[in-house]
Amino acid sequence: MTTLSYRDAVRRALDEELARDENVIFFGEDVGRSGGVFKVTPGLFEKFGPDRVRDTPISETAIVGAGIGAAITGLRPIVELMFADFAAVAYDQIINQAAKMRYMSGGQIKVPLTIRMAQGGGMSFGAQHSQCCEAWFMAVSGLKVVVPSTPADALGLLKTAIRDDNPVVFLEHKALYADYGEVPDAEHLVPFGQANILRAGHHVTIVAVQRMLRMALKAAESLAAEGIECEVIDLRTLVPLDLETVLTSLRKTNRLITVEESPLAGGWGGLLTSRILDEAIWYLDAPVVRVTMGESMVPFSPPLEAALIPNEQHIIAAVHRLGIKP
Amino acid sequence: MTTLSYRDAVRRALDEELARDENVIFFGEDVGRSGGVFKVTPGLFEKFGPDRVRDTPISETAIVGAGIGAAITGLRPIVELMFADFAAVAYDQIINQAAKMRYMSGGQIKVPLTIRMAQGGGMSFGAQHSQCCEAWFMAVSGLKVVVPSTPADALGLLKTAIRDDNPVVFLEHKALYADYGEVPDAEHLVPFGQANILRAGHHVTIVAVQRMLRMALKAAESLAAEGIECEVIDLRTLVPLDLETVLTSLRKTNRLITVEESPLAGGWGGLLTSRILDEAIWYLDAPVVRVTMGESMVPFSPPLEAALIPNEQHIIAAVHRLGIKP
Amino acid sequence: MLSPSLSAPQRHTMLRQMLTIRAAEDQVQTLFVENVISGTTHLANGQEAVAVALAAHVQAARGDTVTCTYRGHSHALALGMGLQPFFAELMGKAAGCSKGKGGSMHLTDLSIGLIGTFAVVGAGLPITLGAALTAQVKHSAAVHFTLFGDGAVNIGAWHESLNLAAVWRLPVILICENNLYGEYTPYALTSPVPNVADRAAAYGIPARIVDGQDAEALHAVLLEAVQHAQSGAGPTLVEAKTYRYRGHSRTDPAAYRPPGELEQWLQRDPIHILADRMIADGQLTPAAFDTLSHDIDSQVEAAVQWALQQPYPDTSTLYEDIWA
Amino acid sequence: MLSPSLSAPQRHTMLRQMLTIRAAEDQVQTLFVENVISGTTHLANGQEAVAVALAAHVQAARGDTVTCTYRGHSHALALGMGLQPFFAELMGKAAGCSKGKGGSMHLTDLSIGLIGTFAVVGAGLPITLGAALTAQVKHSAAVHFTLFGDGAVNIGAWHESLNLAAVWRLPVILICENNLYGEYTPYALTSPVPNVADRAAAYGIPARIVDGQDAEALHAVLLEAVQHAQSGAGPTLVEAKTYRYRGHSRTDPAAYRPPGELEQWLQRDPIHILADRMIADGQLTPAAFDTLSHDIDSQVEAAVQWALQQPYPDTSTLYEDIWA
Ligand SMILES: Cc1ncc(C[n+]2csc(CCOP(=O)(O)OP(=O)(O)O)c2C)c(N)n1
Ligand SMILES: Cc1ncc(C[n+]2csc(CCOP(=O)(O)OP(=O)(O)O)c2C)c(N)n1
Ligand SMILES: [Mg+2]
Ligand SMILES: [Mg+2]
Repeated sequence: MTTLSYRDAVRRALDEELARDENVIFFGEDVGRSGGVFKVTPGLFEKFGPDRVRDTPISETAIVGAGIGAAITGLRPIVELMFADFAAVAYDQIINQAAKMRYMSGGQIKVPLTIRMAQGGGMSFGAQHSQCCEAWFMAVSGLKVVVPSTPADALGLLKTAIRDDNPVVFLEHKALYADYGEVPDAEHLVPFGQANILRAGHHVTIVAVQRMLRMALKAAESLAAEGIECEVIDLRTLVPLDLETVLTSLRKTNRLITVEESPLAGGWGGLLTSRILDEAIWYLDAPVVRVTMGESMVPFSPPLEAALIPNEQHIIAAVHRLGIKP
Repeated sequence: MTTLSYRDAVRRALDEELARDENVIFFGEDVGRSGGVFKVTPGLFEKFGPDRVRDTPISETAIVGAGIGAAITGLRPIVELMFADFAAVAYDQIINQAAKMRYMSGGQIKVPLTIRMAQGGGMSFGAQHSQCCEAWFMAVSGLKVVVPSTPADALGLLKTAIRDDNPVVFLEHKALYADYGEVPDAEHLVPFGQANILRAGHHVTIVAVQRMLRMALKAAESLAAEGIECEVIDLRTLVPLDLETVLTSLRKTNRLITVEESPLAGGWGGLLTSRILDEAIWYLDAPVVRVTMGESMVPFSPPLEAALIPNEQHIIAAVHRLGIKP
Repeated sequence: MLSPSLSAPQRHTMLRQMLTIRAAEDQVQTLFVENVISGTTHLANGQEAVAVALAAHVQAARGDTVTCTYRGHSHALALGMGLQPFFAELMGKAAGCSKGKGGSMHLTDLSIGLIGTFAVVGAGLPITLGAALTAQVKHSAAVHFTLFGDGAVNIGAWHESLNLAAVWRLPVILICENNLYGEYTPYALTSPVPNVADRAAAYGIPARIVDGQDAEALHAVLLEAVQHAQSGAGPTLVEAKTYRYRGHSRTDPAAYRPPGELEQWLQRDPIHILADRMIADGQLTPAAFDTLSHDIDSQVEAAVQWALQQPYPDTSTLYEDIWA
Repeated sequence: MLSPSLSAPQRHTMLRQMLTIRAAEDQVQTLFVENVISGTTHLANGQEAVAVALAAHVQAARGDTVTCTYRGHSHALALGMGLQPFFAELMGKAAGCSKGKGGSMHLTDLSIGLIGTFAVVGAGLPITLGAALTAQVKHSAAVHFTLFGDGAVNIGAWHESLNLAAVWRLPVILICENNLYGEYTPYALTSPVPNVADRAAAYGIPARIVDGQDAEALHAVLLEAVQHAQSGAGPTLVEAKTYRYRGHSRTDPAAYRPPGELEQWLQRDPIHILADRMIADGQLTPAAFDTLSHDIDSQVEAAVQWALQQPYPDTSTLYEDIWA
């Protein structure tokens, strides 16, 4: 085991996969010579050279499109879109082209493309640099959507993404880049579609990812002092979605809270709860509470932003609202 | 009352609003001289002239952006994006700019912009010309999302959209253009946020919009013959969402089915069911069933497309699955 | 420019391909009117020379690829898509090139280098860049072609693609089929410069304007472009001045055309330009031309009949081909 | 080009504005380092001449508008945004120009014609087109300005906007602040032509390259462009060659710059170019310059102190300003 930051875990994954397979290439704005805006990728340009690690013009549509074309013709490109919010300028290439080309070609085409971007708030970046964008990509079929929460998962899921034969939207949370965690020294792959139970409990199931997971764990810690035991689940990937782990937990707790860093209409909680409602309504002893940002944009002002994004207090309030007692 | 097609109802709304307010302008690809790809807008160019009704280059980003800028500076533009699927190439302007500018400016800016587009399948247009795209716009806050199902609503909701001071995504269903219906002769405005109960019943509440509403009504008709009475609700607008009407119905039926022309992860049913689950779980006597397209793209092949998109049979099966008896 | 004439066999191939495309698309129109083909379709009658000149240069075995637009029947057939999978696809049959899932606007056949015909304007260009990137990274001699219309040059993807192709000196050939209209709107209403080629200077890349009705002239210009790309010098923009005889798509009667315009272009039909030249050069007789046309019509007719008899895909295939 | 010199009062205004911008941005940097301002910021030290030349032409009362980029402090202040709402906004205070909801990258003040500083590269251009469309439809004399960097010219929105502005002959002035870098990447790595202005021909519009450090030269070029727009002749592309002294944003030490480059540009500081000229023309003395600088520093300092004392917005305002 080594202690690694989330940032360095991402870099290690890129480094290992670039070294492992010469078909892996990587490009995006400022990712090469200067190591990226989030300082995630220094050294790769020097190590793998200008053919395989490239700086691009500010042309997200061309970046994603070139990634698709390279993927179709035998490479395994990783492209970076910097802030996830910018995926909006390349949205057609992502959701209409990358996601659908295999289907439209009757299975002839495969698109082993990884699209990396940094999402999320909490850093006073304002409304256009702070969004959690999972819902944009989940709205269509054909894209795997990955949301690593820990350094080990950032490493293991990114390596899996690069090896996957499908287009993968890989959403790093920018507020986690400086988080440290234990990472195996040996090759580490984390399969898609396996949620992770980070804390066991029997009073309520709390499902979250990324920065909200941190909040959920803090809330669970506080609640434990009151004698309320929360089961905290990290979904890890949203497509594919590991419903089974959530259902198993629900069979025990009979209560569900989701914590989402997005507007109510734009999170993954609607999908999750509707699936549970279809398959397992009888397990529920209480309303499902989605702790979200409501109807909102992300304000710049630090205290406003802090009030908007779900935190420990919001989660504790939700648990109390459900009337959960020790 | 006059009988009008959905297509002509849209044109009447445009015509009336262009005539009523000289600040209303309208532009898009081929909408002027040739009356539009869906033949919705003939005559407007001739009537209102090239200043107010304009053909544009194939530049959706510039079209939406110009609509935003004109809206901010005092006009009430309507822009057309033809197939809703193409909104993907202008996604940034829609969700990052139009939707957020008022908020980011602390309320200084208003964006009275209507973005019209034609969505939906059932016409063998393939994967990139058949999507229902509501979820793309609901994923962020700041956009009203309107989904008219009848000629009268197409007229009344579009007029309301044009007069609204916020950006409105107005989604016409292309398979409904040739549908006829009664439309008031007098000025007709339909307010946003008021769902419509199209058929009363007490066994189950079926919520749908647009082409799926037609399917729901057919299913309700068939089920009535079995003695099962469905309450069929047309949401009309997804943002704002009239939860109250659905809840009132649920208090009576205690069972909910949604019918959505989209993949499971990309419909409005997840939001709806999660809100009901939070506010009214105790009204539910059965799982909520979402009748959707599952995980899928829209195939070209007519029999495949027909099998994919929810129809009367799928809905009847869902009702039976819930074990509803006369 | 006086283009060097091609050999008799090369000319025969191009003639045969153009006749095949013409006959096939005429059948498509009929099948549409008869409701055997549903949805929409975009025919290229009049533009066949571009497709066959292109096809003469594409070597799938070398790794070459092509992307084009929804108006892509001509390119697919010229590149070598069989008439059977072609018609089957348009009818939504299981035997279609894309198992019926694509349809007229989404033809793919990787075995002939056809990545796809793209239904979103401009979407194919950046994808061809990626294919060219593969060639560059792998140091292969493959050349990559992307086709688009005169209306497509105003969409952002077009610009980003020309720029990136230029900056990275990618082995790409960008072919504009300038048929004077984007849907129903004439070029001059949407573009402020007389030629699409006038925009190449903005990217520092060479551009050539060529008679889009003359398959041989096109062939020569594309040859230069291929050599330019293979030399490592990067992309070339080729603007073929051409015309579509029919409306934009099947519902369009093309009422926006000035009177006489169609008739003028019919005078310069690409099939007849080549055939006449071959007759003048003693490589073809009018009788042989008729026989050839007749043969091709029969082949096309046979393929249609075959496709008509094919089954639709089983609905069990609905959720297949989503994930690799 | 020999630009006609401006009057002494005009020069004084520009000098004062440049000094204000410089002093304010120096304070911004300090406040960042002290963590009083959070998030990110993009300073324009060295580029002030563009902002003040622009401001001399913008008449909000006539309906003129401006959009610029996240590197927009200079434009906001030159156009007349008060130092108090400016600093308050950057600190996220309720008294900010956008009630603290926008921040450094999203400054809006409609009373001075500032629609916004846009954080997505290229997003402001089409929005300015719309403002110009209003002017055209209403037959007003308003002129609309949009500013962008050298890196922005490769994004689709830029292309679509230049084309539409040209086709519709909109009263728009497109100003490129070419500061040699887009983030950390030099212009030549991402653009294949030497000047941004070289692209104007692709849209059939006039372009002017101008010394971006010389406020008067900029003023003259913009005057021409304004007259061109008001005559109904449409847009002009103006490329100002300039330089930012600091890195791209606060976290960037600008290690990618070749040694000596910054020093060379510091020799051509826009404030000193104008001040020296005024001194040579007898319109300013070194002592008066020092007094002016000092006065401005005090004003800026006072505004900072004021803003520091302002309250943060109440969390009850969180869900306000979403809907009109
Ligand atoms: C992004 C996008 N916008 C609009 C359309 C609708 N559309 C389909 S074809 C077409 C015209 C294209 O004209 P051109 O590029 O000249 O090609 P041609 O059809 O003449 O071959 C348009 C506007 C589309 N498919 N994609
Ligand atoms: C669409 C988009 N892509 C990427 C970014 C990230 N980004 C912010 S500024 C910038 C560089 C812009 O350079 P330039 O246009 O030269 O302006 P400058 O910062 O030099 O003033 C980039 C890439 C963005 N904001 N928006
Ligand atoms: Mg055309
Ligand atoms: Mg720059």
